[in-house]
Amino acid sequence: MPREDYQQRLAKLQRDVVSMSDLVLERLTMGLEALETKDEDLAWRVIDGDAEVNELYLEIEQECVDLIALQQPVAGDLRLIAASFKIITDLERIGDLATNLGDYTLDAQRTEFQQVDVQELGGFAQEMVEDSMRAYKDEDVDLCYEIDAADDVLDDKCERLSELVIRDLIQETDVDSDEEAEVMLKEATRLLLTIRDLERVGDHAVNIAARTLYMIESDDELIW
Amino acid sequence: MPREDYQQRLAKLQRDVVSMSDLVLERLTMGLEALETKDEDLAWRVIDGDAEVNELYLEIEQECVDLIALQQPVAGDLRLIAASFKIITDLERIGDLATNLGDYTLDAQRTEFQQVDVQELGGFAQEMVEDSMRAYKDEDVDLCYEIDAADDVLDDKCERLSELVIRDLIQETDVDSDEEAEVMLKEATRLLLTIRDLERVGDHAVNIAARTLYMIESDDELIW
Amino acid sequence: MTAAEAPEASTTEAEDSWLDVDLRWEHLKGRLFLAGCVAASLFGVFVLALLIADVLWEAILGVVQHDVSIRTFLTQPASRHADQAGFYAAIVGSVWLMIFTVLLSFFIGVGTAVYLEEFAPDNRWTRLIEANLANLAGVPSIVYGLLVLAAVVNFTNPLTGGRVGPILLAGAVALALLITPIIIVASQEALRGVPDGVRRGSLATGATRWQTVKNVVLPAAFPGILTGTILAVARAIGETAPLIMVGAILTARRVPEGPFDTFGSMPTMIYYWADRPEITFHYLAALGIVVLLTILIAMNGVAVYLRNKYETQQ
Amino acid sequence: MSYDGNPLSGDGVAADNRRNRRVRRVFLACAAVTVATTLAIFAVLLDNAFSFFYDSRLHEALLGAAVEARVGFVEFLTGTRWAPYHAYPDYGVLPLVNGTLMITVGAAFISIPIGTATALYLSEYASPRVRGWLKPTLEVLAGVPTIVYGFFAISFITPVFVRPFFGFFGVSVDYYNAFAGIVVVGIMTIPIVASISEDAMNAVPDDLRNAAYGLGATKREVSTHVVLPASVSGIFASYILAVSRAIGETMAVTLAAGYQSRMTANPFVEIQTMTAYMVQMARSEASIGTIEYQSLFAVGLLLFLMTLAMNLLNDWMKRRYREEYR
Amino acid sequence: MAETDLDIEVDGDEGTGDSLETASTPETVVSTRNLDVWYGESQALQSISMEVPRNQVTALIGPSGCGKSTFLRCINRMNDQIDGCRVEGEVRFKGKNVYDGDVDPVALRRKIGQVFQKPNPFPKSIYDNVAYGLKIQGKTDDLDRRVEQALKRAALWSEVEGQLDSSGLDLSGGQQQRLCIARAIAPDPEVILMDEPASALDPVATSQIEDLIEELAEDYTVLIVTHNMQQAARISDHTAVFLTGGVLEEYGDTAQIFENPDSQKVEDYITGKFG
Amino acid sequence: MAETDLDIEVDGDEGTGDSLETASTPETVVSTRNLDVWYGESQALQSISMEVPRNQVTALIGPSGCGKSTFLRCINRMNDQIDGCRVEGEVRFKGKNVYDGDVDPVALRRKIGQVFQKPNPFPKSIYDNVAYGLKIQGKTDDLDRRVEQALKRAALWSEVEGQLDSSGLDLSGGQQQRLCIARAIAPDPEVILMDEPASALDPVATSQIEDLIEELAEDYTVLIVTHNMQQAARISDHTAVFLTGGVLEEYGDTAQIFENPDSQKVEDYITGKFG
Ligand SMILES: Nc1ncnc2c1ncn2[C@@H]1O[C@H](COP(=O)(O)OP(=O)(O)OP(=O)(O)O)[C@@H](O)[C@H]1O
Ligand SMILES: Nc1ncnc2c1ncn2[C@@H]1O[C@H](COP(=O)(O)OP(=O)(O)OP(=O)(O)O)[C@@H](O)[C@H]1O
Ligand SMILES: [Mg+2]
Ligand SMILES: [Mg+2]
Ligand SMILES: O=P([O-])([O-])[O-]
Repeated sequence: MPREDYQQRLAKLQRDVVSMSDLVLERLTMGLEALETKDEDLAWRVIDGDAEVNELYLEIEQECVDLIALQQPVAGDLRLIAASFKIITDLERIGDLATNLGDYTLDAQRTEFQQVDVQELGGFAQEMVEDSMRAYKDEDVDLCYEIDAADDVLDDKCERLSELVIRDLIQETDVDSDEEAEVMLKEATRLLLTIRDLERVGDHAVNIAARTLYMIESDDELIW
Repeated sequence: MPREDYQQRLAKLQRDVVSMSDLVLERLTMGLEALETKDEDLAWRVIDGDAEVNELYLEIEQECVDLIALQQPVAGDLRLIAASFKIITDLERIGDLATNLGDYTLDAQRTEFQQVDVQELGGFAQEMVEDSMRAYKDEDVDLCYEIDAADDVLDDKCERLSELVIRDLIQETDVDSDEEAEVMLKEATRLLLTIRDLERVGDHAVNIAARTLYMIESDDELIW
Repeated sequence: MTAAEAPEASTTEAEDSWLDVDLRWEHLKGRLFLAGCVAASLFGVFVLALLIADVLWEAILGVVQHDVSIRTFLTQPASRHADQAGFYAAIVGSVWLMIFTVLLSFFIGVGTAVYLEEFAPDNRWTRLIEANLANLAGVPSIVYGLLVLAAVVNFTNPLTGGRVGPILLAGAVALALLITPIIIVASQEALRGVPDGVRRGSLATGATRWQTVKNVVLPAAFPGILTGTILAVARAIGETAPLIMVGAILTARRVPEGPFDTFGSMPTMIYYWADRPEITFHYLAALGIVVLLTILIAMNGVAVYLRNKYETQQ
Repeated sequence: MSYDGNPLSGDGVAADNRRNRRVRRVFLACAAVTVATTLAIFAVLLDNAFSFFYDSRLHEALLGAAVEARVGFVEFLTGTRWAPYHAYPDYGVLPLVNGTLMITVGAAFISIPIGTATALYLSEYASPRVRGWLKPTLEVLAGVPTIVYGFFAISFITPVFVRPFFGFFGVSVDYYNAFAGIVVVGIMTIPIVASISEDAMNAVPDDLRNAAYGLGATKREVSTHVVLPASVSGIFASYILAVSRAIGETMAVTLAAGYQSRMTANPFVEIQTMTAYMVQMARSEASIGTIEYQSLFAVGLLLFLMTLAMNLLNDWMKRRYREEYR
Repeated sequence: MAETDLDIEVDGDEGTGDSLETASTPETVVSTRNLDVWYGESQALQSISMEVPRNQVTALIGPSGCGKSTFLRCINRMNDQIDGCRVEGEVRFKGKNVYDGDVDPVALRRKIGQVFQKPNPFPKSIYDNVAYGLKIQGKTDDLDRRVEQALKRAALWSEVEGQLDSSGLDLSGGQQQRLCIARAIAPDPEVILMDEPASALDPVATSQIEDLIEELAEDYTVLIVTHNMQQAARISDHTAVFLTGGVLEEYGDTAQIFENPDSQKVEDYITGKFG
Repeated sequence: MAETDLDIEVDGDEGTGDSLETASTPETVVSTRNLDVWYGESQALQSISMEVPRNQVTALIGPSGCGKSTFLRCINRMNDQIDGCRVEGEVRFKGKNVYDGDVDPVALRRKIGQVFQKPNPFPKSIYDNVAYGLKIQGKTDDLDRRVEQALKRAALWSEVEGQLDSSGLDLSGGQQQRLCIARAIAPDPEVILMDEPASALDPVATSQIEDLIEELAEDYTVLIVTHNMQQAARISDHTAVFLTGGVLEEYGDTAQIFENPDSQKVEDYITGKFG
């Protein structure tokens, strides 16, 4: 088959994107774990790990540009490159969100609002990202649509949790001191932001699915 | 000069990106105004206007793909297209953030926290986006660096305002009822999210600047 | 070319392993081979020089030693007496022959070439004509003479019993038959030299075949056709055998008065003189050759001039 | 919008087309003349040669004239004595064929090696400047009328070169001798070999030479390994053409080699070729219809058939090399 | 042009062939229906049905020997010049089957200009080159203006203005090709056929020709064969992909063909996975 | 290859020419220094200084007539064949100036193979084609194995295995070109020069040749001239851009040249704004 080297580079591009997603997902897991266990070391590792993601991001982006500049891709090949070009932006953003989780771990005591199950939410969002990358890797159309549906579930979950946090906050108005109140408020804020961040992780998963769908079928239904 | 049609399409692409940014900025202005004036009509217009941005986004993206598939761009031309391809993602996201502002208008009463000057913050973020698009249009390297610097200022502002909100909330613990408390909390949440959104607008402006810098000088300093 | 001799002590380590090939023997063989080729090439030149020198030498000998008058030679017809013999009638005969030969062969030659190159479908008949042409071009000239002798000269009118006889026109027919294939081949070459793209360009513009040929192809090929024709006529003018077969008068004592008159010509005259045992006639032959060659060189000069002009135009 | 009628016809076009067809017919007629020529040669030669063998023309025979055998085919083709004027005439054509072949083969030994080497030099070695004068010079050699070569033979080759040189070795050389004929015919066919071979060599694409040079071949290797094999059919075509020309060559051999028909392999004696006999016959006073006179056509026919065979062979060869590099 | 490119409607029905009953909509200038072409015994085109829209550039691409040139030659019946070439099916020019008995190919070619692979100016002056078609076709009124017009349209006028009398052969390759284009458009045909018009030119001349083709499409219908896929992508509005065996595998909007072809074979061909 | 592409170090100092004192680093096989070439009175190359790295593909691109072929011919002294061609400056092959008096061009060419624009197999059998270079260079031991080896490297073995005795001219264009590559690499040269090796081929054959060139770069240093910018982009590691007048305008890593050239002229040339 002609243009072997080029085909190999395309395959490698796809692999690289997948390994970037692995890296990002790993950091997301670590971020969630750090939040859960209040493990500052882990949090630092998440935060410092962002550099690696960013590097990989730049490298893959460069490879996309190289491929476009040097190989004149068309049709499916071009769609793969364009999808990868966009997907890595989402992955990078998910990486940033993981960094946020690390940040929250460092700032927060995480003593209040035990009833808010961030882990479950995080797990759900993470699964969406995993699914989207699986769709990308396996060029699975159905999965793309599933992810879009899952996002609605996630959004619901987030809304309910946010309400829960606020309701909790109101119910626990009997704080001892201003300091304590401040801590609690900050805690609540952080929690709300965490929820928001996880919701965004889901959004990015949908983006990835949308791009993947476009790549496979050149169907822009999910891209808004 | 050869390839006239192609050159014209490139110029038009750049113009289209700029007009997309105009559209997005206009919606940002409208969103801020809606928040300020609690004008629900305006808010709805902002929210509904998102469709237009998304359409333009898809159209420009398609044109980028067309240009890559059909015209085999290299060097500066390719960098322009790649930059546009990424920048419109940022613009679209800014458009979404404007939509958020509309949403907040609808939900919120905006009676509390008068001292938090969201308008000033919004104006600042908006200016950053304008600058970044000017840099893109005029291929202005210095401006790109300025925007990066401005983002630090914006981040500072946001942090200070967030603290302010939380402090306010604590100081005003003497709420009459649970309902009132809930309203106030929701208000605070929304305000915090607004601040967070405006901070993100600034981030996107930096992204645009970074892309522009890369386009002009192929210098990836600002891209993280 | 003495890489192998490694003149200086090797300086860098790269140079040690550099082009470790011994080619002395190869180069020696090459030089010997070249020497052979050059010698062969010069042989032709050498012979030509000898030939010209010989002819000139004999002609000068004739003029200087045997008092052959150049003036008499150029203005008098042939004669039994060497001192009165001239070349005039032969020259005129050859000029007449040339004119009729061109008239008879040019249009048929060019027409055939145009037909074959521009109109003919690629079928068996066309291929037959082409093959036939290649063959005609190789038929010995004497055979054409034989053909005309039997078909024209000996043609006897069944009614009057009158025989056509060895007339000038018969000679011209023989020469025309002889050079028509040459003109055809030269014209074909010239027509082929016109790029096919030009033809298709014209046809695609909506021109008919003939419009294409007339307006584009023939103007472009004309210099080539003309050159070929001149060279062919130059060939005809030196031909002897067909004229002898046709029955040309070997001793041209009389200027022919028209195409139906008997005739002599330069080459037959030369043959006659050269074949005579008397030495003086020999010198006359040499002088005749000088005249003949002069005319030939002039014609070739014109052809070369035309060709060069044409080639620079392309 | 619909397009009615035929948008694709017009009066101007029809007139142009009619003219085109007329012109085409005229040119076809021209081409027919060339075919007629060949047919005429065949017809006339056969017709007259028939009367050499059977005492009446072929067409007369076909029309019912009496046929009486005069000379047998076998006698003609195998007889070793050619003496038409003798009191006891013999019509064995072999001595004439012998003369012709002697000249032809001898000439080939001169023209083939020299012509091929010249062609190689011209196409592979000569600088444009050298080529610029050498090639026209050879063309002049080809353009010199045969009668001039004949003169050259009897005024120079025989007296100045052949007789003194071989005389020195004790060989007696006739005034007319085959050797002089061989030399001049050899010389005059050099340009044929050189020019057609060179064409064939030039037809070898430069790419091919460069390929060999690029592999580190020397010039000689390029010439002998690449150019020669690649143009071999064209070169052979030139040889055949040269031979064909030598067979049909008339005046030079008539003047150089003489009028004495004999079966011999000695190149230093007078011989007679077929063409020389025909010239001799045409000059004679024999009257039309006599057996001597009709022998002209029998020999002519044989000559024609020999050259025809050569030409067909040449044509076949030429076609092959033309097709090789398209 | 960019805008137009975004708006083009793909004629999506050419594959079916059934809708051709009402053959010539105003938009279609040349259409073929079940066109088969044989050279002797071997079939070069197989049942090609295709509609070429007016005033657009339609590119024909495909591997070597797939019949692109053959298809082009069918349209102005230049195939008539080739012995052993046999055509079946219909080629309609403005609704009329050009292979009908009453169609004169010479007249047809006066409506359909052609530009060839190698620039082939006549060995005449620049002026005479352009005027040639006009003279042949008897359009000799106002000759100078028409010649100037054609040269201007071919973007050559400014370069040759002062030297109309010099030979067309003295021009550079790219200029010669533009001269040939001027010659083809001078008698004002409706369709221009081009068989790899830039393959003998260097990149700069090529891109001039490409620009010119895009401009010509404002006034003419242009059909262009090219070996260069990128060239087809750059300049054409519609692309027809022929594949080996003389099959029209896919025909549609150029952007669609190059971004998202329907046929997997076409995808493989344009991404270079072919063969 | 993708990884390599990302890691390549650009030799950034070829412009200065001063660092050439210590000419042959192990990485540089061919280098030129202030190379000027004239044809008669007209200068075809102006002061070219450039270093060609070992075992990589270096592409030469530029507008027509800018001297790419001339440069290539200087390296194996094929310019010696051209009358009126005069060379000044240095062309170093493994540190030795090939224009030194004691260098035999015939010997030089045995170390530097060449592949031409049009496939030019000898009219001999496939086997003899490949064996030719080996024979004249006296490398006749183990001939069969060497021939097989070369054909395998040229990715032709599987296609011609059973028909080594049939003529090289019977192959298709792309196969012929691979045969020529096999012929060039059979005597195991160190450098292979290619002057537009795919320009006479159709796209499929072209992309086979391109693949092959990339593979060859593992064992040989490949210098390739191409008119096709995209081709240079696809297959080369380094690109040298020549511009009209015989100037080496920019030389560097291919990705850098095509994404972010230093010279504005190069940018204009590769984006097609040139001329
Ligand atoms: N004059 C002819 N005689 C016989 N067969 C022909 C002739 N012209 C073309 N063919 C055959 O018809 C088929 C199609 O040829 P055509 O020239 O149309 O292909 P193409 O697509 O134009 O190829 P290319 O891209 O090489 O120009 C080929 O198989 C070819 O061999
Ligand atoms: N044999 C020659 N004699 C005279 N001038 C020559 C010769 N070969 C090339 N030139 C001139 O030298 C210059 C460079 O030619 P060269 O062939 O090296 O260019 P190129 O870049 O290879 O062009 P192309 O892309 O057209 O092959 C041109 O101006 C050309 O006219
Ligand atoms: Mg074709
Ligand atoms: Mg070149
Ligand atoms: O750009 P976002 O991180 O807000 O999705």
